[in-house]
Amino acid sequence: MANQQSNSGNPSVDYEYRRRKNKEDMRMQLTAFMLMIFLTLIAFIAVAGDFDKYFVLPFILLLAVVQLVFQLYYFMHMSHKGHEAPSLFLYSGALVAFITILAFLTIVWI
Amino acid sequence: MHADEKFTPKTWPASPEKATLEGKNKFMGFWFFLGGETVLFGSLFATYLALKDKVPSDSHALAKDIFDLPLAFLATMLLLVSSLTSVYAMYHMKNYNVKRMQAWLLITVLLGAAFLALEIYEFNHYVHEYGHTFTSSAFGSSFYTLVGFHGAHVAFGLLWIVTLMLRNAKRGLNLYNAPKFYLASLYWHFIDVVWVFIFTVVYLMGMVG
Amino acid sequence: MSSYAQKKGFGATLWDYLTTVDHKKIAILYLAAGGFFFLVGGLEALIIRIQLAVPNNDFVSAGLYNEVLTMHGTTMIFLAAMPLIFAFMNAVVPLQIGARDVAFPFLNSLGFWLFFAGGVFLNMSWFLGGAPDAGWTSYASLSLNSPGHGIDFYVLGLQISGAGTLIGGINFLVTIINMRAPGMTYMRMPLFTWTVFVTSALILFAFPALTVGLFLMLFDRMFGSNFFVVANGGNTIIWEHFFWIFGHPEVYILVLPAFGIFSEIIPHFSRKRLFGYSSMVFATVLIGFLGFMVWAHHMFTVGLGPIANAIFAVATMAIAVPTGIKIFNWLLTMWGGSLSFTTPMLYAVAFIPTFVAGGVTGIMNASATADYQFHDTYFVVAHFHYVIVGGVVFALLAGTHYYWPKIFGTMLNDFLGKITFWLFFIGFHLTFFIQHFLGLMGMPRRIWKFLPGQGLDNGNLVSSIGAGFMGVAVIFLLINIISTQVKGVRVGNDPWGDGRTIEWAIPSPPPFYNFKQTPLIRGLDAYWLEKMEGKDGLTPAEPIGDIHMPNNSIIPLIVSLGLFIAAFGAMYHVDDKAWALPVLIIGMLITLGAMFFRSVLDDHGYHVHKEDLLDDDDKGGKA
Amino acid sequence: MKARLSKWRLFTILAMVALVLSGCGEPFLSTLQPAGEVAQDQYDLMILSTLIMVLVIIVVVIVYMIAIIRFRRKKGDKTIPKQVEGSHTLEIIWTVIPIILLLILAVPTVTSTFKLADTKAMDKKDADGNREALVINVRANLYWWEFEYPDEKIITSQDLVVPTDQRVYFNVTASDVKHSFWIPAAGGKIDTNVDNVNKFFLQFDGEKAKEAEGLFYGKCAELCGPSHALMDFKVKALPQEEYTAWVEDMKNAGEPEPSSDLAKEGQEIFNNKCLACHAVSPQDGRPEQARTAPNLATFGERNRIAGVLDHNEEELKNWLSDPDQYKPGNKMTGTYGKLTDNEMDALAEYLMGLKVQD
Ligand code: HEA
Ligand code: HEA
Ligand code: HEC
Ligand code: CUA
Ligand SMILES: [Cu+2]
Repeated sequence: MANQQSNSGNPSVDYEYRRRKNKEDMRMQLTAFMLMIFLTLIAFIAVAGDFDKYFVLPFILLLAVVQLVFQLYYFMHMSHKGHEAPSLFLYSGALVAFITILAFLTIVWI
Repeated sequence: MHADEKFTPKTWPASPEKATLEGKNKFMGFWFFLGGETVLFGSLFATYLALKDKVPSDSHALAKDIFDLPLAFLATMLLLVSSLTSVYAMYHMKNYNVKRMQAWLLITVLLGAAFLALEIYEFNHYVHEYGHTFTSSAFGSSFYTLVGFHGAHVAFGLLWIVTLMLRNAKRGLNLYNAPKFYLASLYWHFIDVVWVFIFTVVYLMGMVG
Repeated sequence: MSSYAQKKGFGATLWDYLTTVDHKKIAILYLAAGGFFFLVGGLEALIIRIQLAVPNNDFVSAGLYNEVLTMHGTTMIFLAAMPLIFAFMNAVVPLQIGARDVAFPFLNSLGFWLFFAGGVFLNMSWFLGGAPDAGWTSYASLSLNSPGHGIDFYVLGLQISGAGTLIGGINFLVTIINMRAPGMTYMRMPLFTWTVFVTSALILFAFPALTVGLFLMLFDRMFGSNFFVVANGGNTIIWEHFFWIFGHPEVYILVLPAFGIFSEIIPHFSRKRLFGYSSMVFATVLIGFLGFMVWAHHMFTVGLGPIANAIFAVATMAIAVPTGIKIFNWLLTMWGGSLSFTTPMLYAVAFIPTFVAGGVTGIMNASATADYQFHDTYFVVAHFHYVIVGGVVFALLAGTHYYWPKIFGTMLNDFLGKITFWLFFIGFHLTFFIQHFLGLMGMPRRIWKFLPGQGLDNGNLVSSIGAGFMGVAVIFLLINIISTQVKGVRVGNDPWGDGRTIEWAIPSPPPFYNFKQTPLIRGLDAYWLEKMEGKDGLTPAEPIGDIHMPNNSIIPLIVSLGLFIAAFGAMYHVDDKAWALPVLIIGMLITLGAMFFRSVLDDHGYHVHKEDLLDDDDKGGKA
Repeated sequence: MKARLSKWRLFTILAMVALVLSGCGEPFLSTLQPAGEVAQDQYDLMILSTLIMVLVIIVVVIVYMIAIIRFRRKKGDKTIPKQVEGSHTLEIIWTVIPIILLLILAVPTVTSTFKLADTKAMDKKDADGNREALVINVRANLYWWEFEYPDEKIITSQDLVVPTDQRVYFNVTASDVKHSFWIPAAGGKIDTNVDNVNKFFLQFDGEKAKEAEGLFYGKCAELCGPSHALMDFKVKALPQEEYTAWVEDMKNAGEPEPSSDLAKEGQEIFNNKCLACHAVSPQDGRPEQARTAPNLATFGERNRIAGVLDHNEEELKNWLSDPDQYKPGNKMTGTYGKLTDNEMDALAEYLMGLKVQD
C-alpha cells in the first residue's frame, strides 16, 4: 500500500473527459445551491408568515435536514466513491448527537 | 513520487486531494474529525434546547423577544453564498487553475468576515438592547456558547484559509498542499451545515416560540 | 537524517525521545508515563485503604480524603489506564497490520505530549493549594461549590489531555482503515486491531461530550456563566448527562482493547485459532454501539422517571449478550487447545471468571429498582473494580509481559512474573470481593470514615489487607522490570513461540521502519499460516525499495507546553492576579506560534534508501 | 490425612456460616434485612438477580475448569491442536440462553420500576379535602437533614419519625448541593437535587422495626463535601398510636420552658447567639431559606448529636466548643463566637432539656 497515483493511462483523453466532468459537477453544484437558497427562503417565509406553530416547527426542521443532505452530498461530495467510511462516521456522530438532543429534550427537567 | 513535484493541468490527477497516501490519510482523518464535531455541536444544541428561555424570575429577555428575522436572513445568505464560492475554488483547484482558485477563496474569506462582523454587531445589540448577556441567565450562557462556538469555528476557518492562501501564494498547487485546500473547504461547508441548524433551531424556532 | 542504531549519549537519547514520531518509541513514552501515573494512582488507593482499615480512623483528614479519592479515580482512568492502552495500541497495531507507522506520526507525538501535559497539570494541584475534591464524576452542584482551584485543575487538565486522546483516536481510525498491508481485509485483522478500531471510534464520539461538559463547567467557574446555577435558570443534571454520555462509553474504551489483548494471548498460548472470530468482531462492534445507549444507568436515582429508568435498564442488560458471546468464545478457544501457563496466560485465565463476576454485578446494577439500593455504595465500587482491575488492569499487566519482548527486545522473568500475578490476584479478590457485602450492609461509597458498631469493621480490614498484597505485587513487578533491563538478554522474533500475528515475524524490537518489505497477508493469523507451510517469514508484497519516513520534531512538545503554561494563566486570571493574563497570552502564543511554524515549514520527511536496507540485513535487521 | 480433611471441612463450614451471618449486617442498617415493602421488593429483585448471576457463574466456571484442567500442555508437547473456526450451534445457544435469562430479570425490573415510582396517592384527597396519605418534605443541607410534615405543620431535624405499616410519601430536595436520601433497611435511595423535588415512598414494617428496636439508620449517599461520611440521620418507626401521640405532642409543643435556673440562663444565651439559625419549636413559621440550621425542638430526645456524636452533655460541649473537629466543613463553625465554660454548661443544660414528649 505504498503511495499510488490515481492518474490513468492516457493523460490527454483523460484530461478532456475530466474537464467535462468537472464542469458538469459544477453545474450540479449551482443547481443545488439555488435549491438551498430557495429552501432557506421558504423557511424564513414560513416563520414570517405567522402560520400555526405545530406546522411550522416540523416543517422548518425538515427543510434544514434537506439542506443538510444537499451540503453533504453536493458541496461535500459525499455521494462520490471513497466516502464510505466518512459517511459511516458522520452518520454515527449524527446519531449520537441526536440521542443526546433527544435526552436533553425529554429527561432534563426543571 | 515526491510531494512537491510540479504539475500541468494535464498531469494533475483527478482527485488531487487523495492522490498521495498522506492526502488520503488527511482526507479520512478530517472527515472523522467532522464526525466528532457533529457530536460536539449536537451537545451544544442539546444544552441550548434544555436551557432555552430559562432565565431568573426577574429577567424578561426570551428568545421570541430578542431575535430578528432580517438579521438572521442576511447572515444566512452570507454564509450560504460563501459555501458556494468555496465550491468554485475547489472546482478550479481540480482544474489546476491556481489564480482562479485563489480569487474564489478570497471572496469566500470576505463573505466569512462579513458574517463575523454581523455576528459581532448582533451580540452587541442583544447586550445593549435587552441586557441579554453571557452571564445574565442560563439562556444567555447557552445561546452565546452555541452561537459563539460556531463563530469561533468561522474565525478559525478564515484564519486557516488565509494562511493557506498566503503560504502557497507563490508556489502554486502540488500534491502536498492540494489536500490542505480541500480540507479547508470541507471545513467551511461543515460550518455552513452547522449554521443551517443554528438559524433553524435557534432563530426561526426561537421566533416561533 | 538517518537514525540508525548507534550508541548514543544520554542527552541524545533524551532528545530522541522528546522529538520522536516513531510509534514504537511513543509507545514506550506512553508506557512510562502511564506506568508512573499508575503508581501514583495506586499510592492514592493505598491511602484510601489505610484510612478505611479501621473505623473512625484519622490517617488523613476529611478534605484530604476527598482529594485523594478524586485523584485516585481520575488518575487511574485518564492518566493510567487510557495511556497504558495507548501504549499497546502504538506498540502493536501498526505492526499487526503491516504498516510502517501510524497515519499521522506527528499528531501521534502531539497526542502523547498533550496527554502528558494535561496529566502533569492535573497533578500540580497537589502542590498548588489542593487537588480536586468532588469525585472523578465532579457533579456540578458540588464542584461549583468547591473552593480553591482544585476543580479548575480538573477541568483544564482533562481538557488538555482529552484533546490528546481525541487526536490519538482519529489517528488510529485512519491508520487501521488506510494503512493495512495488501491482503489484510477487515475480516483478517487481528482481534486486538479490531478492538482498537472500535475503541477509537468510541473515543471519537464520546470525548466531544466530555469536552462540552468541561467547557460549561469552565465557563461557570471562571467566566460567570449560569449553566449549572439553578437560581439563574441553570440545571445541574446537564452535567450529569454529559459526564455519563462520555463516561459510560469510556469504560468500554478501556475494556475493549483489554478484550483485544486477551484475544491475542489466549489463542497464542492455546496454540489454537480464536474460536468464532467473526462473532467476536460482531460482538465488539455491538458492545461499542450499545455503549452509547445506556449512560443513564448511572443516574437511576436522579429521578428521571420510571419510563427512562425502565428503558435504560433494559438497554443496559442487553450488553450482557455480546459480552457473553466473547466469554464463551474464549472458553471454547481454550477447549481442545494445548494450554501453556506463562505469565500472560495466567492473567488471561484469571481474567475470565473475574470479569464474569464483575460483569454480572453490572447486570445486577442495571436492574433499576435494585440499583436504588446498590447505587453509591461499595457494591458499585466492587463492581467496577472487578471489571476495571479484573479486566483492564489484568490485561495491561498481561500485555506488559506479553509484548515486553516486542517493545524492548528482552524478556521479563517468568518466575517473578508469576509471583506478581499470584500476589496481585489474591490481593485483588481479598480487597474487592468483601466490598460487595459491605455495600449491601449499608456502606456508602466516598466516605472518609465509618463509625464503629455498624457491622462494617471486619470487612473493611480484610479489604485493606488485600490492597497491601497488591502493593507488594506491584513492587515485584518493578523489580522484575529493573532486573530484566539490567541483564538485557536479547531475544528473537517470536520469543514465546507459537506467534500467530505478523508482529512476531519481525525482529524484537523491530527496525524503525518495521517492515523492510510490506508483507502480503494471506489469511487470518498470517504468520501462523506461513509457519504451517514451513516458511519462517512473511511473503513480501513488494520488492525492496526506498522507504519514506517522517522527520522527528520537537513541535508537539512545544505546542503542549504552551497550553500547559496558558492553563495556569487562565486559572489564576480568575483571582485577578496581575501576571495571569500575560501568562495566558504567552502560553497561547507559544502554542499558536509552534503550530504556525509547523504549517509554514514544509516537512516532507526523508527516505531510507534501498542500499541501506540491504546493508541492514547483515546487521540482523536491528535498529 | 482424613483428620486433616475433616478439619478443613469444619473450617470451611464455619467460615461459610460466619460469612452468611456477617453478610446480613445490622438490622438497622443492612439492605439484606429488609424492613418494609419497598426494601422487600428490592431485596427480592436482588435475590432473583443474584440467583441468575450465580447460575451464569456456575456454568462459566464449569466449562472453564474443565478447559484449563483437561487441556494443559504436557511438558515438551509439540503437537498442534485442531484449528477450529467456530460453531454456529454453540453461538446460537449462548446468545439465546442469556437473552432468556435477561428477560426473566427485565420483566420484574420494569414492573417494580413503575410500581415504586407510583406516587399518585400523594395527591388523593378525602371528602374534606384533606390528604389521605402521610407526606413528609425532606430537605438535605450541608450535613444535616430537615423533615417537614406539611399537613401537620410541624418540623423536625435529624430524627425522622414515621408510623409503621403504612406507606409514607416523601418530597425530597436539597438546598445547597446535591445529596441523596437513603434508609438502607427501608428501601433504596433517591437523590435530593438542587433543581427539583423528587417524590417517592417507603414503608416501615412494624415487626422488623421492633427487631431493630424502633430505630433505623439513614445516610447521605451522594458525595457532598468533607463531612459527607458524617451526614447520618435516624429514623424512629413508631406504631400508629405512638406516632399519632408524637404528632399531637409536636403540635402542642410551643416554646420551650426551661425547668432549672441554669437552663434558663442557657435559654438566654441561646436566644442571643443561636436562635438566628436554630429554631426550638416544631412550628417554625420561617420560610425554607431562613431555616439554616437543624430544628432543636426535640434535641433532648435524640440519640445522636449532629447525627454522629454520642448523645450526652460531654459530647454536646465538645460539639459546641469546636464543631469543625467533629464535622469538617459544617456551616455552624465560627458563627457564634467563643463560648465560656459557664455558657457551655448552661447551653448544655438547656439543650438537653428540649423535649416535646415526657
Ligand atoms: C471497564 C469498565 C467497566 C465495564 C466493562 C463495565 C461493565 C458493565 N457495567 Fe459498569 N461501571 C464501571 C465500569 C465498567 N462497567 C464504573 C467505573 C462504574 C462506576 C462509575 C462511578 O459511579 O464512579 C460502573 C457503574 C455501573 C453502573 C451504575 C451503578 C451505580 O452507580 O448505581 C451500572 C448500572 O447499570 C453498570 C452496569 C454495567 C453493565 C451491565 C456492564 C456490562 O458491560 C457487563 C457485561 C458482562 C457480563 C454480564 C459478564 C459476561 C456475560 C455472560 C457470561 C453471559 C451471560 C450473562 C447473563 C445472562 C447476565 N456499571
Ligand atoms: C483504572 C481504574 C482503577 C484502578 C486500577 C483502581 C485500583 C484500585 N482502587 Fe480504585 N477507583 C477507581 C478506579 C480505579 N481503581 C475509580 C474511578 C474510583 C471512583 C472514584 C470516585 O468515587 O470518584 C475508585 C475508587 C476506589 C475506592 C472507593 C473510595 C471511596 O468511595 O471512598 C477504593 C476503596 O477501596 C479503591 C481502591 C482501589 C485499590 C485498592 C486499587 C488497587 O488495585 C491499586 C493497585 C495498585 C497499587 C497498590 C500500586 C502500588 C504502588 C506502589 C507500591 C507504589 C510504589 C511507588 C513508587 C515506587 C514511587 N478505589
Ligand atoms: C450559622 C448558623 C448557626 C448558628 C449561629 C448556630 N448553629 Fe448550631 N448548627 C448549625 C448547623 C448548620 C448545624 C448542623 C451541623 C451539621 O450537622 O453539619 C448545627 C448543629 C447544631 C447542633 C446539633 C444539632 C443536632 O440536631 O444534633 C447543636 C446542638 C447546635 N447546633 C447548637 C448550637 C448552639 C448552642 C448555638 C449557639 C451557641 C448554635 N448552634 C449556633 C448552624 C448554626
Ligand atoms: Cu450529603 Cu453526602
Ligand atoms: Cu456505565
